[in-house]
Amino acid sequence: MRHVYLDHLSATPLLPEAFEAMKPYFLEAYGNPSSLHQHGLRVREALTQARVQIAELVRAESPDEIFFTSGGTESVNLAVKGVAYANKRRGNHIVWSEVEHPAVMNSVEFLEKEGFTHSKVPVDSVGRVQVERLREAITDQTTLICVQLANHDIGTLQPVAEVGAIAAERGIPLFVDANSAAGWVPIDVQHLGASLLSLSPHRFYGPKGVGVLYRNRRARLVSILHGGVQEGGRRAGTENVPAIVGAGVAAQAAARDLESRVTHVRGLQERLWSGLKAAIPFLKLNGPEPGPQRICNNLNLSTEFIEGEGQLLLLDMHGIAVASGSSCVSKSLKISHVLAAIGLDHALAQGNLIMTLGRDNTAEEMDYVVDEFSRIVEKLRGMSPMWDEFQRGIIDSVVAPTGRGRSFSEYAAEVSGKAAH
Amino acid sequence: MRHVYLDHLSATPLLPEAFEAMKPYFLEAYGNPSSLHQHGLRVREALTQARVQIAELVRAESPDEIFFTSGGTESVNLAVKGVAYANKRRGNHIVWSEVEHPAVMNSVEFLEKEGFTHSKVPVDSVGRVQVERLREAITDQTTLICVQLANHDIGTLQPVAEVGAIAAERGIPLFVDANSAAGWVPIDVQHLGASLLSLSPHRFYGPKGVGVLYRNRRARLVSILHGGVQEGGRRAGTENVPAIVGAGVAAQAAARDLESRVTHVRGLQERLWSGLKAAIPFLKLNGPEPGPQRICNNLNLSTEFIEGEGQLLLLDMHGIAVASGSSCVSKSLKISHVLAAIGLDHALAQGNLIMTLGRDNTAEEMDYVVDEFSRIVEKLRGMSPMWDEFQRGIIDSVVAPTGRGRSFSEYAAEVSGKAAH
Amino acid sequence: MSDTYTLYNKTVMDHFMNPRNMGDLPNADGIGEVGAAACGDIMKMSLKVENGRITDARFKTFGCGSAIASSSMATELIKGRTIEEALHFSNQEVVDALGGLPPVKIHCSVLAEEALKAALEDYVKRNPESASQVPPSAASANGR
Amino acid sequence: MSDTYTLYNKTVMDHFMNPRNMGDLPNADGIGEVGAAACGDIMKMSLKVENGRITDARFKTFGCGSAIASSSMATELIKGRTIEEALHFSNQEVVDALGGLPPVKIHCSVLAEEALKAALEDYVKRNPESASQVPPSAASANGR
Ligand SMILES: Cc1ncc(COP(=O)(O)O)c(C=O)c1O
Ligand SMILES: Cc1ncc(COP(=O)(O)O)c(C=O)c1O
Repeated sequence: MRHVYLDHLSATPLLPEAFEAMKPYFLEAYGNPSSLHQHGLRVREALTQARVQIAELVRAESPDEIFFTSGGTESVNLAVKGVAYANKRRGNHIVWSEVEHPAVMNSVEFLEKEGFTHSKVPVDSVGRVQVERLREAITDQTTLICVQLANHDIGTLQPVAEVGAIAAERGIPLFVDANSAAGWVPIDVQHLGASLLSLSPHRFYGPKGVGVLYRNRRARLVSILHGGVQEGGRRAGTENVPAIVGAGVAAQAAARDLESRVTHVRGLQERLWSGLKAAIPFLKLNGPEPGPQRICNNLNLSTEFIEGEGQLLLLDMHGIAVASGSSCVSKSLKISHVLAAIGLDHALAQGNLIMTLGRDNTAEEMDYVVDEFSRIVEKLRGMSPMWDEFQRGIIDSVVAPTGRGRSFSEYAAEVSGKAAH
Repeated sequence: MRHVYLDHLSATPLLPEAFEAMKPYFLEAYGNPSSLHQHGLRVREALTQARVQIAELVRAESPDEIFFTSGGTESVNLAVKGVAYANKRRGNHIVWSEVEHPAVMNSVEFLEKEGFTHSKVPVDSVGRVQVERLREAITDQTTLICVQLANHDIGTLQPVAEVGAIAAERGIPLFVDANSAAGWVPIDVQHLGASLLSLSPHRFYGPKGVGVLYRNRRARLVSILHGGVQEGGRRAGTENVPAIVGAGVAAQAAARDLESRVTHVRGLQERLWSGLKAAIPFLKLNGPEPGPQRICNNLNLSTEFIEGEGQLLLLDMHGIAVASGSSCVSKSLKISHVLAAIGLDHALAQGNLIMTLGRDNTAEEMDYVVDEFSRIVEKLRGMSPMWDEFQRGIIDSVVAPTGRGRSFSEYAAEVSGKAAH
Repeated sequence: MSDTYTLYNKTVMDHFMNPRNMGDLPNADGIGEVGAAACGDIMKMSLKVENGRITDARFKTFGCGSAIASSSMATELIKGRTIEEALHFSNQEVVDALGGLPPVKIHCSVLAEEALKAALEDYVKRNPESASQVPPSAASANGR
Repeated sequence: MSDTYTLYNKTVMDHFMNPRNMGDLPNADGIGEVGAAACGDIMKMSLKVENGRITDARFKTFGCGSAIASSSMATELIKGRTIEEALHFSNQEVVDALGGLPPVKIHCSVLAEEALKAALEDYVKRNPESASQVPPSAASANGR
């Protein structure tokens, strides 16, 4: 059986050259960078180098603007809470978009309990932040604006530079969550107008266990993990040296190979989407069409009349690894809030599937996926009472409505006696 | 030149068997445990196994009581803040000892700014928490008691089980910071009466980038890093899979080898201390004498009349890696608050040196250290105006007072025109 | 990777991959359809009843792997039972026969129970004479 | 590990490991002792002065590596200077001659400057006739 990994947003394999660079820091150069002896000083140099490598990837002015954390989530928490707490005396209002990752969303909701206020900016039907609405949401209490670079679910590239210009005009720090974008989109913090920007190295062939926060020197930031004075006093705790070294190497490779990776992956994205579209009726692409508004490595699909987990499991049994934003797949038993934010019909949200591509995928793999997935959809539709009702004209398609009957969502609400969302 | 690593509290080399176990999780089994396909499910099993291995090391009732974080500091922050926030409606008072690690201290101080209150319990001259004072500090608003298992600086073993009994009696959760103890002291969370207990695998030959928090099911705990629902919703963020796997293996080895490691290291501790004591006059051991009140792998020394950084650097130039709690060594330019808490004379705090032993140290190494260190002390004393003044009877020794003159601290205060502490 | 890792145990995976009794029964004697809007599962069950005994059962399911497996297993278990026995059918039987389900997926087995009971109710409605066999509480408790 | 990693640069390490002019001067013409209680450094400097020119200098230091290196370097730099030149001595000379110090260690060089000036002050006190050479502001600014 072929193995096709299409879940690069969840995890990427570590780059062999990154692993090679990490190896000595496990058994041999095991020192703590806070130590003043050989063992400590040696690994300090390694951290310095990694900081330079990361700074180059995002075009930071200085490596001192790079902070290492334990991962994308911690970087987001540090940015959101660290800026909010640091500016508590100036104001208590946060502006953020409704498609932000749960790391942002739940950090903001935590702060709300602590007395902060916030405004959630809506997105359009492809998930793009409505910039004018964002501008209107800013108050004189606003101390932070949060907009992601690319959406983690539907791949929408956000108009961050536009937001950055507004932020600069109002003198408010802008935090850009680039956890799902870095490595796949060229990043220039200056150009974006980002005061803070988070990266997740394990999304671009770096190791797990390390995250990055870029912070412009002018942006005030307090620490959220308290303890020692590592990372310039902004992140306590013994540094995860091997992972930081790996992150640096992965960043260097990402900067070097960005163009070729993007070109390759964008080609696959187009091939896969046009293949699927042709082979499978009643399939919807969520988010923008492949092109300048969409990240190069993501396809977010909704297969009508069938549910996402079944599709995912059968694909897995055929060697194809994907993700899904359906409620059955999520631990919270709710559909992805991003799908809700773009107003996706419940039926389509339940049939959700996320395919994220990487540098090792091939054109043949895309064709294989189209083939296998067509068969799987057919099989699951054969089991679906909805498909049957659709064939018999009782319910109607949402993707390509015929006007013959109720939508699945209406139908489901009737069956269960509860509204579908 | 010989290399003698005596800084095991700062970092330990990774156990080769732990590294072997980790390896596949970098390049091959790189999946995200949240993923529902092969790549995700495979690593889920690895996490489950690691949880069992850790649970066994601390005798947790169930692996579900084990949470993985990014390190000792995060575990401490999660315990302190996570319990404080979770019980906000019941009370807002925290009881902690004045020798807790900065991770506890600074977490408590952060909470103070957020409206919590706290009582700092004093220690005796060897750093032992005064249990009666702790009992008195508890109020009906107290929702958390924090006491470490072993002190990170001076190796004092705390009367945790006694505190645990008080906590149980009052129905207050006890958090035990075992970051510097785990792997070197047998731990039984039941026996200690710990509701929460933090571990730092890289202190017992596990990898960096992973920490552990044990939490008894009955203790309420909310998350402090917000985002996804990893770790039962108590710690958001993609899991650091390889490090967690390594932590599990290291825990298993620690449980298996605990007795032999302790026996070996305790022997070295005694040999080293008696060697140093015999060879070097005016040398003070801080904390309890080696024995049941002191952790087996720590010697905390104060060399009178000379400063700590110089000792550390010269030892390093002779291949011997140690730490120091002197102010010149700390990034904050303050002496360790633990040394201040035990009322150590300023002169002795400045001459501080911390030697922490590990399983690979040998008796010959101890003898080498005694030799080299004696020469280094002699060299530095030769440069010290204090030593000269002492020889001439102008100032007096604190370690072995002769009653001939003022102490160095008085003298230093006079020279600088400022109080020494 | 040499082994195959699965989200569900072997039995569940087998019933998901190779569902038993999938489809509709032509001329069914009772049809029930239920759903849980929150998780987006819909299950439809059709029964054939002869002499007060379920002789055949079919399902169609829109839902996750464990929903499909639960319906498959429920139809297997129910065949051959009397109406009264069937009215005492509990989701736990499905869970046990499947060798367990993850905690968040137990509701799938509940849905299978509900679909079966809705189909039985439909049967009773169509065959009022059979109602005498049915304790009144059982029939109404599961009606919707 | 093949290379040697050092906290300070080569020059600083050299002056720390092999300090120049360490010791006391018998019959010193000026002795100064200063300290920074916060960091626990104490520096003592002894000077030999002939015809208004520093002909020899010695130090003793209780302090960290950079404090020792700073005093060693300061004594090297000061030898041969006139009293007036010496009174214009600044810690930056020590920092530069050492090829730089970490930011948190700059105070060590300041201490070296202060020790020197305290020794000069002592010399001036002992030799009031030399005071004419000394601009009054310079002497008092550094006195304690
Ligand atoms: C946009 C975005 N933010 C934050 C995160 C959280 O990252 P992690 O799980 O690596 O901590 C993710 C992960 O998918 C993401 O895509
Ligand atoms: C008692 C104690 N608590 C907390 C910590 C913090 O651990 P880490 O630096 O691994 O995050 C340490 C580290 O030395 C410690 O000894």
